[in-house]
Amino acid sequence: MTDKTEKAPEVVGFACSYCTFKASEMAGSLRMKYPEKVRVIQVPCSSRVDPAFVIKAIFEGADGVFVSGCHPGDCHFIRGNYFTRRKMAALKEMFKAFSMEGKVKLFWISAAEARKFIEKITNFYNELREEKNAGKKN
Amino acid sequence: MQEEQKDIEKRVLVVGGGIGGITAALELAGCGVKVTMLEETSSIGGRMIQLDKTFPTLDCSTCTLSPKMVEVALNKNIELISLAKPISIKKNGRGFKVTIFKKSRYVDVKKCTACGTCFAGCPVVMKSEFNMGIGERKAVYIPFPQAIPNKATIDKREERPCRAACIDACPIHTNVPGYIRLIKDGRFKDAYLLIRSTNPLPSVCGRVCYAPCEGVCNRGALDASLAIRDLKRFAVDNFNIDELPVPQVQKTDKSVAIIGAGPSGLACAHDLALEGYNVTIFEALPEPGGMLRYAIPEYRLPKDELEKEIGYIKRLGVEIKCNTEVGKDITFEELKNTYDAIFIGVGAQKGINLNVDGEDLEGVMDGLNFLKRVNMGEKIELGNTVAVIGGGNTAVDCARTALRLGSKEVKIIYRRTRAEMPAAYEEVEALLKEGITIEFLATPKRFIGENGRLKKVECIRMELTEPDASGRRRPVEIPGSEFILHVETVITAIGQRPDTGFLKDIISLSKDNTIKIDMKTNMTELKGVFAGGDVVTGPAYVVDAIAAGKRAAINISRYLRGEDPLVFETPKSPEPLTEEDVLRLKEKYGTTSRIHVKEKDVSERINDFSEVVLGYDRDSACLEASRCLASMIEGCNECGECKRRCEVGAIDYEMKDETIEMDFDGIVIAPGFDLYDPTEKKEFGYGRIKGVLTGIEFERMSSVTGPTGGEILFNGKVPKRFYFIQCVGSRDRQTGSRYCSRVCCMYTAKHASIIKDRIKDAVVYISYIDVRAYGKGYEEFYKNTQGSGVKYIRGIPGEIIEGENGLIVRVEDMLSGELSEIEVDLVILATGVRPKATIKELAEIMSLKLDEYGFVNTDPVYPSKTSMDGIFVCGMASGPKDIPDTVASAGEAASACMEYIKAAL
Amino acid sequence: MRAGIFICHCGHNIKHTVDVRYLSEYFKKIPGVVVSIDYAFVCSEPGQDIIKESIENQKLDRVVIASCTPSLHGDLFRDLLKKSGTNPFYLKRVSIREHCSWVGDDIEANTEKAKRLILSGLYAASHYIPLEEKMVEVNKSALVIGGGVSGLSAALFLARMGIKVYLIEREKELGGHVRLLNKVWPSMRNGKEIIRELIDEIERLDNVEIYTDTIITNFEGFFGNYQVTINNNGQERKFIVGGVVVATGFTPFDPSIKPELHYKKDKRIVTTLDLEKGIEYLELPKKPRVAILHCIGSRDETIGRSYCSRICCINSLKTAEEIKQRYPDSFVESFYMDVRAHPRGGEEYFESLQEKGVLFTRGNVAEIIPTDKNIIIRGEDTLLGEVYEKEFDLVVLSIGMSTAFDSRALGQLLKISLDKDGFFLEAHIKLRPFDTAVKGIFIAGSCSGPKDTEESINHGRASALKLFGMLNLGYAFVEPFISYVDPKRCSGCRQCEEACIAKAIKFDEKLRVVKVEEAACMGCGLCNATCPSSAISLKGYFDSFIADEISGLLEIA
Amino acid sequence: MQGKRIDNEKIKAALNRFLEKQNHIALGFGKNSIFITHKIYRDHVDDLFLFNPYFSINGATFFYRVFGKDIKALMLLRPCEIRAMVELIKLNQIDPETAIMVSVDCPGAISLKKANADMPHDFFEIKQALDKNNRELRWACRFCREKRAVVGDAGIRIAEDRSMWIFPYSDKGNEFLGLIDEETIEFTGKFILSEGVKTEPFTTDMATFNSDFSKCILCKNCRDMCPVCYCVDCLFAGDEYLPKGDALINKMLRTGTEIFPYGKEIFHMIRMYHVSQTCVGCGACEEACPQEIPLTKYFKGISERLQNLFSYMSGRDIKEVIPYLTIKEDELNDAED
Repeated sequence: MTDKTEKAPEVVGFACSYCTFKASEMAGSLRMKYPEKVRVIQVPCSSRVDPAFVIKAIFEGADGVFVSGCHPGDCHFIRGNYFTRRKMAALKEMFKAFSMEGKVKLFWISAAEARKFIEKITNFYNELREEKNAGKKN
Repeated sequence: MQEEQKDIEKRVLVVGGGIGGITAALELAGCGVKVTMLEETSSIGGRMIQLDKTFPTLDCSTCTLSPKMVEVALNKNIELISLAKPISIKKNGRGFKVTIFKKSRYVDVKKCTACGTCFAGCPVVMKSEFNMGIGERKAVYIPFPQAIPNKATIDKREERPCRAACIDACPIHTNVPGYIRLIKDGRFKDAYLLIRSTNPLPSVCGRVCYAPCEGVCNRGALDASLAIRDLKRFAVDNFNIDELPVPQVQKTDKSVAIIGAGPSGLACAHDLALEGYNVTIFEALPEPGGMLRYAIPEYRLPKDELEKEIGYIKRLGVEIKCNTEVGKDITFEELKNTYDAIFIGVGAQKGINLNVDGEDLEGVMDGLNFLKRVNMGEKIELGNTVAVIGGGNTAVDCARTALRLGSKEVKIIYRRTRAEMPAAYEEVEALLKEGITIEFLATPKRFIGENGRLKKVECIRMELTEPDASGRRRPVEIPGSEFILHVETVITAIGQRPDTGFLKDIISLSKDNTIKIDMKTNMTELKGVFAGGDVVTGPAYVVDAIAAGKRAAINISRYLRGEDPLVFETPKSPEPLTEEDVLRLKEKYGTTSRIHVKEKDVSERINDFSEVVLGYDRDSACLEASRCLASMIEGCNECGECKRRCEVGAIDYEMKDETIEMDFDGIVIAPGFDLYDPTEKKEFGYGRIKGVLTGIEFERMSSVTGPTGGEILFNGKVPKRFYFIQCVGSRDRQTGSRYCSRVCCMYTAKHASIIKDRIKDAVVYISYIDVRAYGKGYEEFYKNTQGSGVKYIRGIPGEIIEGENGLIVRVEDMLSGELSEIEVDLVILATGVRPKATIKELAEIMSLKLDEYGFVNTDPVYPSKTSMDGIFVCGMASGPKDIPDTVASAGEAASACMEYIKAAL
Repeated sequence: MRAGIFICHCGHNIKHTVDVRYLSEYFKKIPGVVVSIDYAFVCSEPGQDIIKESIENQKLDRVVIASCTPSLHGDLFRDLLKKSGTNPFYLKRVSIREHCSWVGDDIEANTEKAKRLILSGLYAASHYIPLEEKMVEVNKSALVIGGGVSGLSAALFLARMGIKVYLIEREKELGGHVRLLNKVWPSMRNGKEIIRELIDEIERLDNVEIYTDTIITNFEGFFGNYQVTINNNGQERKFIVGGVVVATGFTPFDPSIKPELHYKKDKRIVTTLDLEKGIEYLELPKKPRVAILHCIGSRDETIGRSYCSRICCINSLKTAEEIKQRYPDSFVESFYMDVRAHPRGGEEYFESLQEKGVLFTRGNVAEIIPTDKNIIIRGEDTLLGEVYEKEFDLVVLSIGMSTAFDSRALGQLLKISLDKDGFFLEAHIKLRPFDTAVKGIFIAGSCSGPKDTEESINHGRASALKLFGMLNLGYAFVEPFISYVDPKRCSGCRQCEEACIAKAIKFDEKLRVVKVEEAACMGCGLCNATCPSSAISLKGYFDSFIADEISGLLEIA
Repeated sequence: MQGKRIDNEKIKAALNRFLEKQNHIALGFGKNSIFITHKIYRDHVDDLFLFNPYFSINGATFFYRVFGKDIKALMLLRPCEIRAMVELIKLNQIDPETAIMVSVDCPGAISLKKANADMPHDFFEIKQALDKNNRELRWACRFCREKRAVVGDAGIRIAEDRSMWIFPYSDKGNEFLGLIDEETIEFTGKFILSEGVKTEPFTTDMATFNSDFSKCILCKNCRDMCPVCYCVDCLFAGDEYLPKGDALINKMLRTGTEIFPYGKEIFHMIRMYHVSQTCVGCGACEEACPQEIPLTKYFKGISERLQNLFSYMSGRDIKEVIPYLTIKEDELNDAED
């Protein structure tokens, strides 16, 4: 938006209420910065994320989608994130087949890991930005 | 149903907000009991929230505990009282009457939004308890982002010794105690930013302010007032203004014209620009700065300094149009049509005539005009003898300037005495040092010239009358006391007044040419036209002009937003200390003398216009700052910064500690534990040798919520070699604690595995007696840790000494029998558990029996039963426990309490 | 839809980097938005009044509050909606402080982000349906499985609190292993006595039915309404309970698994449990030499038991003390890896035995050789680094705990999981040690891992309290955010049932659709994401909400 | 391996014996006026074809959601059809007691779309015809993962010596074998069909996808003819992914999109994910597509890739749990990015 020479990627994230969304809140209260184009949708558990959401987001214009939950073993719903892991691994494999690997990411970010949250999403954003602008130049 | 209703009305007191207390409270609340939870600190969470990860699953402590904490906050059956503890308990039938002491938070929790603005501004930096002193926090703080209640707390421990009269005396209410505290702590940049937050021209004020603060400084009553202005200058000099970022602000489409680029105009422009308005300053003279540039001589305020300040205001987006005189180059009407608001800050720049004969002679000149010409770089020949008429700062400036221009004999003629001189005390001192004399109690009668050029001044002696009704002693001539002075130049500096000719017929002016404004709104009779500074008040000081500009900016902004004007309250007048105060404080703090700022040598300085005052060096600045009475105390000193910044008005210094009485049917205590302080174990050198830490300190060091964000750093480097020592203060007769602390083996293994995970090439040793990995999954965790390459050594080191490249641990491996010296970077002591200090207090008021170590006595078959019927204990208070055991014991205590109150039916 | 949008400045916190005025103007133009206001502090009392008035005067049916993160202010706004006469679940809170104004510097980009966030909030809210906090009836009765010290404590507590309790025990007698103990450390009271006290107390209460020699044959239903079928000594009985406490305890490790220990082959080799019957029957010489071997069946990966049994070190110490008491001139040597005398008073006990002359030798025994005369023990002292060969008259094996022999079967019946060692798996090892994934079923005592008597009592009572809290009122509040099945859309494929962690989904054989047992649902939404046609969906997080939320974030608005 | 040596007649006889019972039916291949096609036998089998050279629909497509009629159905179908049925049993769409599934070694088939009624119906003849003229072999058959009759309750296999055998794989299979008038003997020979073709993991890119699917008209025939797309009410019936009516107009206005039909990428991608673990790669979708979109390439390719991730194969074993419904704690440890 602000930089006219560069196309900024749109990133949508799904964050579980108990860990990653808490981490994002903490990142906010610590005034850490991350790209404005990264926006987070809160879900009760990462296992609520239907891969269809990810597909919808990608085909409605998101350049990247991340799903983030509690570390394996830490799920508030005991095992929810293990299911997320299976589903997202499969979805990533599917995107890989379409040569779109890198558009979907799975993170484990605990409530205390505000820094990890920032690092992960900023790196993701930067990767997407490079890709998006490299594509434009060619 | 009837019975259940009764159940619901039951009340239980839970003392302690750690994991034990939280579990017990939630369990009880879940059974419909009304729970009151007391927590001594400002947030619940206890020790567990300080942990980075918990063994054996290495899951994040915050993740698992914070939902429980939130549950406590949301549960309608739980009333959480933080900063509170019971101070007396009386048995009342089967129930209890409890008196609770509630320490005040000084923050209205209903209003606080946890935005953190207050602690960003707070100048008092303290060690963070949450981070075990490894990190810092402010005196107003939220201990950690997940705190419950998530509200700020002011850590106020004692009353401020002084009245902070400085703040009240300052027209812009600079947070003097705040920045002095920061200078004292060596945080010079923060000090600058704090000054900057209210003062747009700190460099100017740090040099030429008349410092009303110093006049009222309460320290003055003990010995000598603080060198507040010089300290300000020190902070300014230590900061490169080029590094000051231009904050991003939301631009508005409204524009403001400011007439006059003097201090009031600049201040007004600065504040308005920060609000997002488009500001243009119109200045008649070739350069901005007004009196600051054209009246104050270079040796007091170097032009470079002024340039820097104006440069920043320009960086904020303010446009300054010089050589543009309103009324000549552009009409006032034009401005009014183009801009949404106007501020007039043209100052008072017309000298007042003496009205004596010969004033038109060559060699008689107006002081302001003289200074202006000098400041514009004009070379003026004054001759060897110069007389300056007047006793104000302008007169002093003229005299000292004359001296620097090469005049040999400079004399000031003043009609009153030294005591009445309005010029700054130290300016007069400096002047006298430089060899300028003052003719007191004299006034010129006429100037005598030859060929139109001044030759002599005829003066007359004066005397002061008895004080009149207003207390002023008027000077009156002594008839016949005329005398003659031979001078080549006379400079008159007896006062000045505004030059507001361009406003004639536009705004009605008063007799002395000043503009009348509504003092409440700063607006003139014309809508949208504001004024401030000397043009309103008549000649005054720089800081008054700045204050006027700032006040006008606030109301201009409100006017443009269509809001009601802010009515400025009459500021509190500076309060002096009472005599008793002075005596008490003298005794407490002793007396010191002011550390004077360095000045340039007289012989050197009178030859040119280089700056006279040289400023403090770091050490003397810190030393001088440490004299401030408000900085003597720990914790909040009520500097008012948070109050000023808080937009919801949540800060309330007047809040008082409370005691409340409540009735309960049962009590569960979960006060938790303290950790052993290993200082007394001299052989490990804790507190003496850098690099010897306790386990919990390491926990904070390695925690992602800690000060380093999870990076393990020591002296700024990543340490590679670690030595853990278990059973420090446990299983140890010497320290009087024969018991096993139950958690240290595992938390050490956890630390070791965290290190192995984060620092791949780390070498980790663990000294142990027995590895007590007894819990579910613990043994496996221990084995994994061992498997990851951590070296377990059976035997506790005898000594730790400082070596060249680190710490040397002397240990005998009891398995191999070898005595070895191991060099490491960090030694971490797995300190054991001690009964919480408050258990003793609780035991006293609750008549509980304690065991030989100070843990609460219980019965193994009724693990939460204390010696007092109806009071139940859980967690570490009844002996060391790990988290699952604490949770289990809390559940048991809650169940016992339920049984107790059920039986009461 | 009549939506109201309330944008908070949070003083400078939001306003500073988000153009709130622009946003409130922008949303006025969005169809369906009736009110769009920006205000300094929406959470303040005047701010709340504005919302309340707007709801009342403008008949708002959706309220979007763009302010701080939803977790702040708890239920404040939801209660406000309720007070204003709207369903509180018509509220959508959008975080434009923690997730926007505080994390970005660029005003333009932040404003754009806030716009998208609010827009997606509005889109999501447009699909909202009113929800209610429902209550379901629960049976005020409980099943306690296992009559050991943990189960007895649980049963006694529940009964005292007025809950009807069915206590079942697979053995003929109540009391579990504590009943077998001569002295229970640290009180040193007789185990039978402790158990007797508990049983007496229970028998005094008229709301406990005790079934010994009983197993569960069938178990169905959900929290609040479990149908249990038991087989009591051949007779079948059925009853309904609200919840269950599982306290099936453990089975002592059988050392005959390791033939090298010669257990049961040689009378002079006994276990600590055997010794609880007394020492006399062993006919020892006057000055017996006794070896106590720690960690038998614990910390032993060769037999797949890597865990520590937690109690055996203290048991060894107790045994040593008993021998020393009976035979003051005996020679007692304890062979150990680590002495885990961690319980309160344990360390002191350990020290006192050292003082009494019990020898502690670090190092596992390599070989036990029974001879006619005595038993030879060979091993290496890891502290001294010496190989030893010593002769003893008696070898005591300090055995650990194995999982109860019927854990696996019971787990399958109750649909609760086991951990890798075969103990029951808790919901969270630290903070929810009694909970299972299934609502209303709790685990207590050694069935979830080795525990001593005190810890088992703690567990039993604590889990009973948890259950009591759930059963106490006779009804339970159901979370509003739980799953819901549209029976017309359900294909009955039972994928959700298979995946459900809380086992809250049940298949209706007649209608061939699934049903959510509302009281049991945890509200994670896994079923929703698993169902290919989203016939089962999580209230508050319907597909339509999230799908439109995505659209709101990405559309060029 | 124990089995029975059989021929067409013996099977027919066994079937007839099976159909003697009330409520017993059989599903196999018979002949309509022109082509060999699926046929239901109610009480007597006359024209039974074990091998069908044409592929039109997957037999499982119409044989699910049969419950509670006490019907027992015997299926004599291709392995891909049986595999689909196995998946449907896992998905509780077929009562396992209802169906006795007998797979038959498959020589491959040609698309009914391109067929003249000139194909032979003997295993070897079909195989020969297809081997000779590779053009006509369907894409799905060419890359078939499992042509062998090793799935279901029993399988009819062809040996290298051209003899025909039946092997039981379950109790139900044994039950059916009981109806065959033949001794169970040990089979020692070799089968003519060997393991399926191992293909490289499917890879494509969005440009190819877009050009391949550009012709899609969103008729959703592919979904309707998919044997494992069993939902009674499809996700795409709602407005969340494929908006219709007001929702569609809203969407168009909001996004400014003018492309019509809207959302076909989303439709195919989500469907691809939905069937990823259950797709048997039969290619029925492609047969149903009026626009000749190479659907099999995508659906089969993606599903095989995703099944490999969990070492799963759809329809292989009734006891295997569909991967999305179960987890292991220690797996996919590199899934986090």
